[in-house]
Amino acid sequence: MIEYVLMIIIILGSILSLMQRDLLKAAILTGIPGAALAFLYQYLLAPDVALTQAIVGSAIVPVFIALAVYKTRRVED
Amino acid sequence: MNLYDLIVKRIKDAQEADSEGPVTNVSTSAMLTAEITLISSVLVALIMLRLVNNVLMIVAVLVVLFAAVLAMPTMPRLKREMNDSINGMIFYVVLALVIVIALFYWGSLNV
Amino acid sequence: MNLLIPLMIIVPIICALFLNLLHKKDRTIKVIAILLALTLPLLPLLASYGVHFFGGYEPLTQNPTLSAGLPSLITGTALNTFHPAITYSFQEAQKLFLFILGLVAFLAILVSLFETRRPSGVYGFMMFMGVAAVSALILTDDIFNFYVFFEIAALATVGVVLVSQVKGNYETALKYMILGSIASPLLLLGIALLLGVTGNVNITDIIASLKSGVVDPQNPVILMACGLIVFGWLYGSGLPPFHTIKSAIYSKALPHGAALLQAFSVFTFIALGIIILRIFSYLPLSQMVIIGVSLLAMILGITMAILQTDLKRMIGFLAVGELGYIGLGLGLGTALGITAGLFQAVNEIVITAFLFIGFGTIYYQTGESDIRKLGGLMVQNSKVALLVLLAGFAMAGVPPLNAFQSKLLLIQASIQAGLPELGVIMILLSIVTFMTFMKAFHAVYMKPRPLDLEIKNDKIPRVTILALFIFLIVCLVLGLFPQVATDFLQGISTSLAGGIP
Amino acid sequence: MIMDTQLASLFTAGALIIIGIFAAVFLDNLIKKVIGLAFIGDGANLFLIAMGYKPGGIVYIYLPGMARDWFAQNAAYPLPFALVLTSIVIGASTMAVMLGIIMVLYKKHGSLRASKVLGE
Repeated sequence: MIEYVLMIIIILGSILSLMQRDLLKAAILTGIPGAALAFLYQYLLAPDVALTQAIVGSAIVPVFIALAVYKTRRVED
Repeated sequence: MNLYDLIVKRIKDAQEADSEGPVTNVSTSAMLTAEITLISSVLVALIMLRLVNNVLMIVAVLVVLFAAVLAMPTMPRLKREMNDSINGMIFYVVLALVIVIALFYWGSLNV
Repeated sequence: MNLLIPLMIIVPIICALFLNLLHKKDRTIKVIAILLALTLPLLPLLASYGVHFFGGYEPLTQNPTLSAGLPSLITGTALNTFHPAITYSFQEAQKLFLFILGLVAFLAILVSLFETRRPSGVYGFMMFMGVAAVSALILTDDIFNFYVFFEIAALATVGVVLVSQVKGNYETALKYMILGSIASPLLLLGIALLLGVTGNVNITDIIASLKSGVVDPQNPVILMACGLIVFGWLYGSGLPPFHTIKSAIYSKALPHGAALLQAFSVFTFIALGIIILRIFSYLPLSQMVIIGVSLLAMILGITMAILQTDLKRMIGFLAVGELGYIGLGLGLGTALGITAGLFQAVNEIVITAFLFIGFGTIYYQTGESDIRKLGGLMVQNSKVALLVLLAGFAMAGVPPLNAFQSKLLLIQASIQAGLPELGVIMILLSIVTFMTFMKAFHAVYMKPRPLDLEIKNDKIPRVTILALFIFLIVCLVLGLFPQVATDFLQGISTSLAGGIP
Repeated sequence: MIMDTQLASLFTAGALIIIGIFAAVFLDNLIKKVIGLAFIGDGANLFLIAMGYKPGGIVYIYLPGMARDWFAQNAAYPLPFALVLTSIVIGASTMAVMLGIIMVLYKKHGSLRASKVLGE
């Protein structure tokens, strides 16, 4: 059951992050599908990939994007 | 006014509308060569349709020939279409993706 | 075990990392870089043919000690012949390709060391890294390994463009990366579909399971995988719709970088093209698509090349257009056609590198590549002008030079396969290619010199002229004795054509 | 349930890829484009993972005391998982390079709109 919830979170989270006008919010919301993907990998019997994805998808990628947003501009023009 | 002058005049008009640098002799003749190369190689390539059907080949060649003569300076348009803008590029990439997938998915079962 | 085979990838990677360590000791770096780059063409010549299994895991049939205690569930089935390791196979064709890649890389790096002021740094790193990645693309028999090095080659390409300091290079690099980020996950998706259906990433095993009927070859999932891999092929080699971005990439790199980058894309083209032919040759559609795309690339590339006003962009489009000749050879599917196509690939790499480095002297001298602002440079360096003219002759296919032999073979193959129209188109487009070249040549060397054109560097490095001479010698040798190259290609082309019913 | 887990994850992967392509085509902001491209990569990775999944199976770690045949029949297929590890890292590094270029271009053009920065 929980894996279906995770799939819905992934899809909705990705759409939500693309809909933000505030780019910093979009960057942080990118972490939601990333983390949900990590949990989904755990349910799909791939614990080692889940570990990597948890670090890359929910921490590194949002931080990179947030850094880029800090260095450029925060609100979409 | 013979056909050659007509074609050159239309190409010059199209280039002036494009207005990218002065229209020189070299650029006009380059445009003319490109135009003729495009039409002739497409026509020769269409002859390969004879492997499918002879009548289809003749019809296709005639249709393309007429279309090419009617829409004569296609090259400036083609050049404008193939610019370096990212949106145009992504559009063509996705279009090509759709065509390739559709071709392989539905095409191979019936060829 | 043949230790020289992995060395062909390890040596350039070590060069890339090691030369950056010695930053700021320019003279030492120059000498070491030249010596190490010289090993790139020598290694494939010295290595003997063979197969290398990384980690030493051979298939069970070849290793009796490992298979001794295993149950018959494993040894009695197809599992016995599967390749558990990443397999690199080094045969005659790979020897030729790697030698040519090494030669072009050596000359490009040599010229770049003398033309750029700072020999160490990111530029050399990216060039060596790209060479390592492309060598792996040629050698590998593992389709996922292929994908990894494909991505590395794309990143190296971007790197070469980023450090070139040509105007507009960042924009072009970003466009290339955005398009690449759409195309390469889709290539990965195609690999994933193949893996899901056959359970394997080794190409030999995939073919074995398709041939033996373990997997239904007409399975729609496999057809979809073929489509996606073909799409990745379009991206990797710069066929339409990617021809605009690929030619822009060439024009935004420095000339020696562009000479190497076009070699990368041609090798990606043949490596992935051979994989497509090997796996999917039972689909008649795959060959038709290869022919169609190649025709489109030839027509669009060459007609767009005439219209350009930027010298490097013009040669970039010509390089894309010439890819079409190789594709036609591969798409014909006969042994002669594939030999001719691969031979044309080798010739094209040499000739386009020749042209890029030859016209690169103009950029080196004036810092200008717009042909409307150039002219009258024949006086400055008539020797280089003569060499560039010979390169143009080679590209158009004038007899004693190499492209004549391969284009002749291609036309013969197309007539033999019952498609003489392709031969007609090839001749037509060769003429237009030559006209494009002459337009550039006239504009640069023969037109009266514009008043505001200033010469920044009067003297061309002697190394550049030496590199051009080496290219000319290769062109002449391959033109006079085409058997030198075609003998190496015979084996692979008969085995590829054998898959066609 | 209407769908089994494997099929549902394949559909999720397809949806992620389509969302990513949609973002790359229609969104004009460069950072949004990059986020969309990251989703395409995630979709391809999820696809590979779903290929290796075995309904009702166990994790592919061979513990002492397991029967060999039982393990061989029940474990998930580990090859795609090993591939995804590489692919995730490649995706992250590609994205980092793209964001770096975007920062440079922002300094030059003062805008993040793709049609302005990358047009013509």
